Amino acid sequence: MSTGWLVGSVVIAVIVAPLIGGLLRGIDRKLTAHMQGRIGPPIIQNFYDLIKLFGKKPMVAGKPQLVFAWGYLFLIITAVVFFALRQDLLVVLFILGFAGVCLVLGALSVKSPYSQLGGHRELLQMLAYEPILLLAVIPIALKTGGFPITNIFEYGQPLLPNLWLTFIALVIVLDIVMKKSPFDISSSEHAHQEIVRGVLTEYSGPYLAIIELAHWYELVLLLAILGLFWIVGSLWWLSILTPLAIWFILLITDNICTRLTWSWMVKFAWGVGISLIALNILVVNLGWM
Amino acid sequence: MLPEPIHLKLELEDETVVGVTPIIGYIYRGIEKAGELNPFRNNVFLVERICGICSFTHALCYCEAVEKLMQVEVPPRARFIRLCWSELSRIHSHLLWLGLFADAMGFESLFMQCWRAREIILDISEMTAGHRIIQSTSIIGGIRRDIDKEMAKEVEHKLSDFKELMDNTVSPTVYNDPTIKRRTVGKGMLSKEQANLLGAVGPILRGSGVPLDIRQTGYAAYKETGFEPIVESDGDCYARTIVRLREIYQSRELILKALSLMPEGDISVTVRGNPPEGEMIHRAEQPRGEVVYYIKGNGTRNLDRLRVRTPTFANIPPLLTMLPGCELADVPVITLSIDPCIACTER
Amino acid sequence: MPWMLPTIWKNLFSRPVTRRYPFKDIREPFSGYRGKLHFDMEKCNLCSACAQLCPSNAIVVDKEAKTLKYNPFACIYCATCVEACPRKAITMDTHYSPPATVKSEETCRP
Amino acid sequence: MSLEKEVVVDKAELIPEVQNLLAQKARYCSSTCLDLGDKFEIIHHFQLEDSVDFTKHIKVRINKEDTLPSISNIYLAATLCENEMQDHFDIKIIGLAIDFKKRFLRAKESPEFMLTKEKKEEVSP
Repeated sequence: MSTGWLVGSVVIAVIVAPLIGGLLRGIDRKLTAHMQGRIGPPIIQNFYDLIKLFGKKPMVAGKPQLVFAWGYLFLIITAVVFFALRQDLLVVLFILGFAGVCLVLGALSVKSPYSQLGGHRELLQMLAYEPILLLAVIPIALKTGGFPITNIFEYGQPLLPNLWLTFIALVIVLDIVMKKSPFDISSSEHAHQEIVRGVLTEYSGPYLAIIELAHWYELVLLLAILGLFWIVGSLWWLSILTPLAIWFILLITDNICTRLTWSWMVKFAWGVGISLIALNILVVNLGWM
Repeated sequence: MLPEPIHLKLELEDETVVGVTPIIGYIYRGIEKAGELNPFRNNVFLVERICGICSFTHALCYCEAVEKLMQVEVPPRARFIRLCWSELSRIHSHLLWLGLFADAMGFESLFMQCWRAREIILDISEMTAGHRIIQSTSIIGGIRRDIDKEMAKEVEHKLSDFKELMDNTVSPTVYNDPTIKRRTVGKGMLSKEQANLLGAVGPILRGSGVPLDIRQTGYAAYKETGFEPIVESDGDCYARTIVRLREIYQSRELILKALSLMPEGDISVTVRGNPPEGEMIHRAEQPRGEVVYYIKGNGTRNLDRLRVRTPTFANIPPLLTMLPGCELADVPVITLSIDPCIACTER
Repeated sequence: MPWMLPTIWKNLFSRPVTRRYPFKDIREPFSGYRGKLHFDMEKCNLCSACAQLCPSNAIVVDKEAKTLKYNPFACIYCATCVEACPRKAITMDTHYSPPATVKSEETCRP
Repeated sequence: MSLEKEVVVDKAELIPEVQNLLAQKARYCSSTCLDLGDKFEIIHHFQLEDSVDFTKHIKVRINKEDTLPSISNIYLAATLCENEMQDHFDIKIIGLAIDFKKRFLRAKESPEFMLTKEKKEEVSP
């Protein structure tokens, strides 16, 4: 690939990803509203919100908060750039993990009990999904012969038929990262529940906007990782449709169940997620798939 | 954290609650004192404003207390219509609560469906009484608006719409959903003995297996319509939810029964004079539990003392025993399971 | 979980039940709704029966100045005055009183 | 007209009487405090088990400066009502299970003695 092409794809990824992310969040709100029988906000409401938040007076509860907010955004953008450059998938996921740590540290750097509790829960949440995320790379690497994303492109046939167990495990991760019921334990969608907004409680104005923006990047990145499973062959368009379908299913799940507790989440994520991946590795190694 | 101005000072060990102190007093309005300064007839409008949800039952209880003290016989038709309104307020209060309860568990779509069903009931209130919640229709000596035959038919029609909506959306979810059960079953346990000793009232008491409901005393027209309290024996948050859900259906039946049994006649009698010297206790069953009105007249147009013991006031001690030992994530669920109304509590 | 599914699926493909309240599709209030108060000063003879009975003292009658002052923000819309008026000079329509940014009083003169 | 089934007791008899009710498994309902001018009258309302009618009102009269023994160690539910009385009437209640120290309903700057009667002529109707 030429350098020009690479630079182009990076620029597109950095600019287009938040647009898609914001739009998806807007559609999410609209669809959720319709499922509940409401009219809901306009689809571009989230952009309005973001612009308004950026226009507010910056206020932080302490310097570290500022650093961690920016750190969170930059690390996630870095992960997106790495992904666009088709670098090592493992590295992308590690950077994503670091970004998560930033969010937790930002929450723990203030004294508010809600923020603290949110931080603790976010940590537990990471404890629940990080192992799955990292383990999920292994069957992909086994199949394609290495960690770089380029390998997946060059593999020649779609991964999903062989690795659908891993795919399901990744869907669980996506649900946890999107903070949708039953996994919305570290920051609830609405500010009047349980721990107010958890990790986000103490952020306001532009810094809340930064975090929101980072969430959009994160959402698009994870959907793109899910898209990797179809990327090659004549069925490439499924690599766009499948993540969107999964995303829609997660919206429905959000609307048909309650928030559950963190202990249940860790048990479920580890129990189901890890065993799915382990089974997948076993199956791939034995050559049944 | 909660849609109510109560400050629960929790002592935590990790995420387990070990101690709790309630701090209230943020919205104290001195209504008991205001009740002594107001003329006794205007107090009806005052006590309606103690609570924005069970407003009608407050007015009903106050009116019946004063009527008992003044030995006024209310026309039977008025008693039946009072029953209808008080049951309507029960339905909408329970649905409001159920919605908030679902919301506390992060179940937003159930929350919306509950409030959607509640809208039908509020429409009935608006149609029959003129206002949605604070109706100002009960006065000393009777009521101010009649429900005529056509309106009764319309009410029945709307109630059947309501039942259909409940049957299709809210009830199956609450009865079956495993995630709701996971959050409520076995949480906030209160045994029968504890409930009795701590003076719990309303659905908390009945959720713990005590068949006690003030409607059994037969105030308003409950004697004519007949009444059996709804009891669940588990004593946890789920049992309280089921008690309330079943009461919604029961209230609907009671309204229909009252509308069909309603005798013709006047809806109010003129009450002259002032309350005589003497004291009177009257109780009514609010959506949240029993409300106790103590009034003392002194022969003038002002009351000597007006004391209101609201249901949440009685339910706070049980809450204090339910909370220790639970997880932090369960605190909103358990606290909401008593259906707290702090505006009532402080008056 | 699956028990909520039919509901949200149905909602997704049917029209929302909420309304854009102050702007569009406002439901007509029921005929018995107690809304805004109107004083017909042609009929009023300033007997101040309404002012005496008003639970929230929203009506003040000044016989000297021949005015009737009505404060819609103190009014609780209980319709006691409508029933009390011996000359039926007070009526209520079925509209909600509109929200306002300043609390104002109405002064009526016969 | 007075309350049915009311019992007027002395201050000293209050605690034994309430303990007696506890043995009968009565349910605590409410407490009311009245200002009689020179005295306070406190009524504790109880309901006997398996009956929906009020069955017992215990009345105690104390002088204004006197103290009142708390029943909240027998019935925890009474503690809120007693704290409220303490706020409203400035009665000294001994042995409260949870004592909010007259800051149960009132904030620091609220006026004191909310419900006590001032000695002035009642306005005749």
